[in-house]
Amino acid sequence: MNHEISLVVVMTLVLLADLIIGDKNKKICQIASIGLFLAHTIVCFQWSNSYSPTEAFSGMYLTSEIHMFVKNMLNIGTVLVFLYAYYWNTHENESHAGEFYFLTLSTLLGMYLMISSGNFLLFYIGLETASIPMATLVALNKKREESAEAAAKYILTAAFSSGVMIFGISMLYATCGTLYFDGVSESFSETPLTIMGLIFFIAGIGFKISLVPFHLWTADTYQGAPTSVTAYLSVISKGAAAFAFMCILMKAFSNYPDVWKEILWWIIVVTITVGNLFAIRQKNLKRFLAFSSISQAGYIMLGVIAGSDQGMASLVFYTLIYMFTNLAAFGIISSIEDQTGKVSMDDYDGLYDTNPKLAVVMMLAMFSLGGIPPFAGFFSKFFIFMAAAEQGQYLLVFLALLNTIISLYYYLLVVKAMFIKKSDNPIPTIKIDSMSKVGLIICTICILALGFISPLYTYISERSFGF
Amino acid sequence: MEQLANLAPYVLILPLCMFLILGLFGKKMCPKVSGIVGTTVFGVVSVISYYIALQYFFSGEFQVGDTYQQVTLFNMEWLRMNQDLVISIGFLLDPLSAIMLIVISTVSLMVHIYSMGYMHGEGGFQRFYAILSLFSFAMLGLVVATNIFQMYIFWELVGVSSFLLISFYYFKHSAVRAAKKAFIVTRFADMFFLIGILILSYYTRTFDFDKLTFINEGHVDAVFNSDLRTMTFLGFPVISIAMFLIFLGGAGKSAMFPLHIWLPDAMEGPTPASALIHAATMVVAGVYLVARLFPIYSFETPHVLQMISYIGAFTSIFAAIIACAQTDIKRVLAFSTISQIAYMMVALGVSGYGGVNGLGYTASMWHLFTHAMFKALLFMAAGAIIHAVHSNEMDAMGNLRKKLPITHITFLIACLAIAGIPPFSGFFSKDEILVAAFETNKWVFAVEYFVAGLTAFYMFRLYYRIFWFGEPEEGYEHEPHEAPLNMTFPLMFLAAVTVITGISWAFGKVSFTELISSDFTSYEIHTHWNIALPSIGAGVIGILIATFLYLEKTGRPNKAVSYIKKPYLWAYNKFYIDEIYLFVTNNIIFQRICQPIAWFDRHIIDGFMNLLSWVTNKASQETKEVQSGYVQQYAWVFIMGVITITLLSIYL
Amino acid sequence: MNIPVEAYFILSTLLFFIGVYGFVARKNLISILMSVELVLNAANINFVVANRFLYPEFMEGHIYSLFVIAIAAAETAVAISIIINVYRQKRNIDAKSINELKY
Amino acid sequence: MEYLTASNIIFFILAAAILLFGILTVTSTKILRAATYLFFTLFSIAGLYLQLSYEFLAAVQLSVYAGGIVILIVFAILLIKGLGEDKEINLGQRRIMGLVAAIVGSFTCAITIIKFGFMPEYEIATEMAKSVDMKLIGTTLMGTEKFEYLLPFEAASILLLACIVGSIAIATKSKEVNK
Amino acid sequence: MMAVIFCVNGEKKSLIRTIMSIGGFALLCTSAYLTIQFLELRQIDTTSEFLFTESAMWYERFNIHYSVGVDGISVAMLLLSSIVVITGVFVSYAMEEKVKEYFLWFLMLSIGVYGFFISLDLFTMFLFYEVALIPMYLLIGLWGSGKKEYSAMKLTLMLMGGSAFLMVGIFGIYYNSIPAGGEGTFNIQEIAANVQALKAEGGDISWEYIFFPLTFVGFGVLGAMFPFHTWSPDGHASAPTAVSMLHAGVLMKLGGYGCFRIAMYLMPDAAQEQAWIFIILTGISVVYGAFSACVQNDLKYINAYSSVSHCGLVLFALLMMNKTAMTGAILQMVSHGLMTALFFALIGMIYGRTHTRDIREMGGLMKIMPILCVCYVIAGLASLGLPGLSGFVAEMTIFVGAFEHTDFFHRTFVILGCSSIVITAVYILRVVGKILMGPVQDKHHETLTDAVWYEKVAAFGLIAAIAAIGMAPLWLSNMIGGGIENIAKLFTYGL
Repeated sequence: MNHEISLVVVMTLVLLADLIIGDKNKKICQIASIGLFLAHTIVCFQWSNSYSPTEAFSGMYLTSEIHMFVKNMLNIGTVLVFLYAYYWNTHENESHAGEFYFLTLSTLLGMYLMISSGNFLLFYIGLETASIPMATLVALNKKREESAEAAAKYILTAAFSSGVMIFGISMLYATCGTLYFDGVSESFSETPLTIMGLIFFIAGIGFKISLVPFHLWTADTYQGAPTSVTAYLSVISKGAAAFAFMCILMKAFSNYPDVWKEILWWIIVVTITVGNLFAIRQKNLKRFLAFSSISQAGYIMLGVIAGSDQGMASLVFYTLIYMFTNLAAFGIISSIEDQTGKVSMDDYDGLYDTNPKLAVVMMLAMFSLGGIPPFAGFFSKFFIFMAAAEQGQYLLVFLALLNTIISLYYYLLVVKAMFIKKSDNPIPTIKIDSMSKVGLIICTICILALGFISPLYTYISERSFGF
Repeated sequence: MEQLANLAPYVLILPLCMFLILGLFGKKMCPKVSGIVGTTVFGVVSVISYYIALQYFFSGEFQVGDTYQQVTLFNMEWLRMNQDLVISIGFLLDPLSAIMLIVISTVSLMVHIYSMGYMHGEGGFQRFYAILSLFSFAMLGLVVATNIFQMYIFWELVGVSSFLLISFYYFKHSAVRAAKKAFIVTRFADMFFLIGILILSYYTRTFDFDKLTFINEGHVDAVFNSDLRTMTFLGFPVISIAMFLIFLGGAGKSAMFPLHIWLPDAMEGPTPASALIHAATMVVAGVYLVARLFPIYSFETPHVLQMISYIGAFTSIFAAIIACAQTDIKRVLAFSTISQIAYMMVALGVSGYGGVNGLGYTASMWHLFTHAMFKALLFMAAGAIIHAVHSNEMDAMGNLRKKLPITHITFLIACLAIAGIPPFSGFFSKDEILVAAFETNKWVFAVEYFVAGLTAFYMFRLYYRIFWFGEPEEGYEHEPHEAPLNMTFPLMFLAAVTVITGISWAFGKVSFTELISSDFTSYEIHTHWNIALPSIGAGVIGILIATFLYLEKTGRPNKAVSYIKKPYLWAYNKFYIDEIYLFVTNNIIFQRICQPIAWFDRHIIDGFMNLLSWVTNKASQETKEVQSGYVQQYAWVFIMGVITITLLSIYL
Repeated sequence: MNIPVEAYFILSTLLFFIGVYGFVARKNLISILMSVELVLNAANINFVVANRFLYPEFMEGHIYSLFVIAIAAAETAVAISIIINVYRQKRNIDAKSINELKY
Repeated sequence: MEYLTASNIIFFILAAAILLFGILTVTSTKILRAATYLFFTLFSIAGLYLQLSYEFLAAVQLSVYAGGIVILIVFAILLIKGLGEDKEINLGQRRIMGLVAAIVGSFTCAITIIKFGFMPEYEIATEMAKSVDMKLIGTTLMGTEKFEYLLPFEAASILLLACIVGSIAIATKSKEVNK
Repeated sequence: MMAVIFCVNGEKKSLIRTIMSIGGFALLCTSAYLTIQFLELRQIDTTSEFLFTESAMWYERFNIHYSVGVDGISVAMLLLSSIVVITGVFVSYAMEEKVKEYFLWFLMLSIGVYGFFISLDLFTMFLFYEVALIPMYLLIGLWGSGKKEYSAMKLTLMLMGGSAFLMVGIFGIYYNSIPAGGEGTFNIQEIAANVQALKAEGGDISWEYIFFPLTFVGFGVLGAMFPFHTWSPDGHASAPTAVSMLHAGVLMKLGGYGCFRIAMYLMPDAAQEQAWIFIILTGISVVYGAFSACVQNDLKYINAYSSVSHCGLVLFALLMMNKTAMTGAILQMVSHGLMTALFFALIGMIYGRTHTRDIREMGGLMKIMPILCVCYVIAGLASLGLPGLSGFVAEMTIFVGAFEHTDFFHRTFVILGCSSIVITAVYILRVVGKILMGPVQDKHHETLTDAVWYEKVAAFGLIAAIAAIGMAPLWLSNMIGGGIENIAKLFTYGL
């Protein structure tokens, strides 16, 4: 509970800060917000080791060390997003900077609840808390038409998908008689109606993780949203949803794994393939990363389908590394977009000649996303495939691996643009602000080092659970 | 023995060192120095090998009774394949290798000396000597090989040095083409040789000659057990296959039909090289190979031996006919070489094993020896002539007897020798071959008899065209003059050898049968005058016809040709064998195999990979309508996805 | 004789798919939003009916419906503000016209 | 005929009203009318809740949904200039797509639901229905025991706060907007 | 131990050429020292399978260790790599553009290669394998020539495709080799022991039949096995010289080494059962590559196809599954590595002067740059298997070994393989004849200069190595013999 309470306190303080000093000195207000959240992040680390009840509110709220780890992870990711957003907030989004922090934190709270929920109701509320304010975040960039369009698409699809999801939950309720996960787990039986409920439910959460065919909003929203929000959406929100999804499957549907494994199998194959196929043709980098993140979501689901403790460990590990990697990419994109307004892949031609450091970081991110050793992405991919292979899903792993070839192709396209192509009109040498710099440095270090720090994985895997 | 064993390695090491020194540092030496150094060192090598050979033959140390023993002077492990099969580099001394040592060192030394004059002033003089050293190294290594794989190793080295020498004038297209041809054709034959070795060694579990050819109670024993004799592959006995394939290797090097096509073209190389490699030494490697494995051929696969004799007979007459129609003097000599080597093959083919039965074997080796001498002589003389008139064509020559007296005399001696006129050495060796053939196979004998006549004819045609016949129409560019001493000395030396061996044989001073025989045991033979006389007759008739046609510049040759126009044209064009080869390589191998494969690779295999990427890209482009930008469609896909999954997982 | 509980569920199902139809077929964003309300209500009916007839001991479905209503309100508010935002920029809330972002 | 009890008839009427108004909501060509039909639909649903003796829920449905959301929507319609007068034109292709989804989907769901074979407990249901009073709802929402919902309640409050903040943030005309 | 040295070297950031060449030289010395040490230890009858082993726990959950060690085969491969790396450095001495980046990537490539050869752990091995692959993309894409972007992409993707196969194979091996009640391991030796134990207990080894082909194909792609070889011609043609050298010379050997060390060592039963499929494929690639090389006009294409043919022979020999043939395969790897590196180096030097690689546009270069051309001829002779040079030793060992199989199928393919030596002669001589000999084709070429010192160092170094192996092959074949025996004994006719 401490995470949530602390976060609520921080949120309140941020809101108050914005109210009291927001009009006079926006910078201080922003730094205060970031600082507060940073404090929260650090404090949370303390708790995750000392205090870990497993249940609160009589099973409404569940937690364990792995939950706390994931929450900490999300905190770190959010801090990074804040760092990147700082420039945007001080320049373009000055008038709504306070709201930005507050809304982001409230979605984070939603994710906390989603992860820790022990009941479909709390899960639903968490999910909505994570997605409705997100829509306003997406719409925050009021200068650009796309922002509003993206937000409209997002909120409508979100509403629709939450409708589908609660319809599914209602069916589960009708068949299982309870909304508590453990209760569902006990009374779950393999009947068509239950399966249908489950599928409707998966669709709802699949929307959040952007699994195919529930993914179509993703690209549009990512492209239209302010880059920091896109980063947040693609990493934090997705990671939290994936972990929550796995938790629910572990807790509520562990009795009949074959039922959802089969469904998931096809969803994974389609997700990875479609994500990759669509990514190939993208020219806008944000949109490109959107599709890339769809296929990454498919890889993350490999951990879910494994359903073992190893699956969970590798899922968390994957998400962690994916977070740093993708945030590195988004850090570059947002820096460049904020300062020059360029997001097209063609604009990145010859980036290495003008901005070598940015290009190298971007390249590391791309390689890591593509699963190239010795960068962290390789390790996470290896482990998640291993987790799936452990359950005998060799064919699935193989298909996923074939898809990594396609994904490598388009990641290399970015590398090619930056390093190999020459441009008549390259991006001028830009100086990125110190906040983003810190963020990028952290991400780069993590990309380079996380794979080699094996105790981290051991830590995660000791705390993971499966069935 | 000890002493020889100590000396033996130098036979191989010295030329190798010379090759390395001249090859690496030749650039920095002045040509003359390199020539002298090369020649001197090879002189030392010659001395050592003479010493070894003479010690072997005459010290008595290596003889048990009448039989010469095979001794291995040294043998070091070079590469171990498995427990049984070991490739060693060693020095095997027996009459066969001793004779070859003499032949090679003599001819090679002469060529070294000769080249000092012939190659004088040519670019790449040092290179030439380097390759000569390499060749000498390889050839010596080949003949002293203790195992068949060592032989193969040096076999290849000989091939490559031949290649390098033929392509000595690398800026000439024809030389490059000839070199390529020579190398590839022999390589092709070597492949069979290799496969033969592989088969043989697989079944006998050894490479070593002393095991392979070990004779025990009239059988090649120990390694050829009865299981092996009955073993077949595709219906043929494996041993026969192996031995035939090995022979094919030898046939390639020794230019047996139909693998002979490289040899005439190889004349593009410098003449001394032709003399050494393509007349005296390398080309007889095939003969040597068959002789080396003779016990196996003789005991295990007599039918292969018979095949060898037929192939030899055909090649000898075939080449002799072509030789009659050639106008390039080196080509005439080349075809003559083919024909003569085929003679030796025939001799081996008709030979039996042991004592007088092995007359063919002795004759073959004897002919090898004499032929090496006089053919090298002929080539060097031809070189001197070419040197004088700057052309290979007969038409550019004539009436040179006054201008090149030494060359003239030595050339004449060689011609008489090859034509089989006593008392020159060629007569005796050829005579023995005819005797052997007569005793075994009358058909082969008949062919060889005819060839003897033909040989005399074309050699004297050559002789008259060069030295008599009348000066060429357009005259000489500048007056031809005799070559310097370092070129004429080898001529005289070899002529002397030709004469002396012949005479000493005639007077019974040296009997070849004492030195070399199929079982290394000496035996006695006598000149069979009943065969010798007709063969002299054939030679004389050939000479007379040539005299009639070519002594003076008359219209007779053309007239004669007009009688046999078609055959003449065929012979002149070497029976179009080259064209057939060209057709096969260009039109079939390149056009029908290589091009389609390359096309297949680019378009089908590579195309498939490109197709994959194209399909992926295309699929990506085609599916973009799914992402139409309409939120309602998104919802539709969403709900249809849900329904589809439901239907699939519940009702399927 | 009571109405079978399935009848309620089928009622809600029909309502749900009416909503789906509306979402897919309507022209402007506000109509789409209204269709979403129908979808949410369909789910609500399910919860209430299941609670009433199948599992009446506890008030899970009942409470769930209450929350759904609350959240639906919040969602609608946000959606409408976004739609107004769209309208400000495009002067138009036609669902067809918001497809700048595609492919 | 045994179905024709009073409550059943009420159910049939309500069900018919719900479906009818629902269909009208999604098909009417004038958007303001559609909003009105939506109001009626929600109203009928509230009636259904009442019939199931969830008075509080019905009240919430009426006040929040019919009273709040529909009014919000109507405001929006009126705010957006000219929209109220615009004719809604359904697009052929969309309609077909929607129909396909709706028909296939409802058949699938309906069949699945019917096949399940629910075991309703009407007696207990009627029994329990009487005990649902405001106090119970209050304690349930505020309790921390099992089947009590303090945490979701608080979470929902934060959600509402966030939504308010967010809505305000994006709905206010920022100074720079000058597209 | 070795790895530390390599890694330290890799992390030197101040990359000017001298440091590179000193580093490369240090590397060579280290390898040579290692070789000597190794031979000494073997001399005094150290019988353990691997020497200089180090092991450190890495990922505990999966029992992944960072464990390294060498046997004769890896020592040979390391030696090869060091030679090729240092000559590669010398060859790219004149590199002008983005030198630092170039050498950084080059080093990364070398680290991958070294790491691969010393790894005893499947995971680290795979890691290094991929580390070695990816620098190729940028090396070709940035510093290459011709249609470099296409080639680089194709090469990377195809090799990654191979590693996709491989990864599934590795998972399969890992999970199926877990002994009953025991813990899975990535250690190659332990896996091999587990698999043998499993077999001895009569356990189910049918999984081998699925994962052997996957693994073999996975490595086979890198070993340019037909029909997965098409990355090779384009890739090599477009790569900068030193990269071609390292790639063809060392990286392609990763394929053969992997097939040997992983696919065949860990799954010997399936290897025996399914060898025939791959014998057909590799047999085809031997002949097919040679025939294709005959009609190419680009020097690098010729050499690339020749590599296909030669590397096909490596795999072909491995599949013969007896000690002699396998020894031949390893010898062929070393030999081909050296001579193809020499080839590419020379082609690069020639190209650097004439600015064309089309053999139709060149001629008579022997006159203009004799040293380079003589080196080229030597390389060609090595390639066509001239005794005294390394190619001969390798090929003969392979053929002798391959001949141990008496059945019709094997015999046919061995003879097919033998025929490649003739075809090799054809295309080598074709090139030699066309570009080195004959009259000078292009007047502009006459002003060109011969090799400069660093080029000479590179070429002579390689030639010396080739000749050293060719003249005295016994020590090398003895050195690798021990390693091979360990694997060969798993097969029916292995020893």
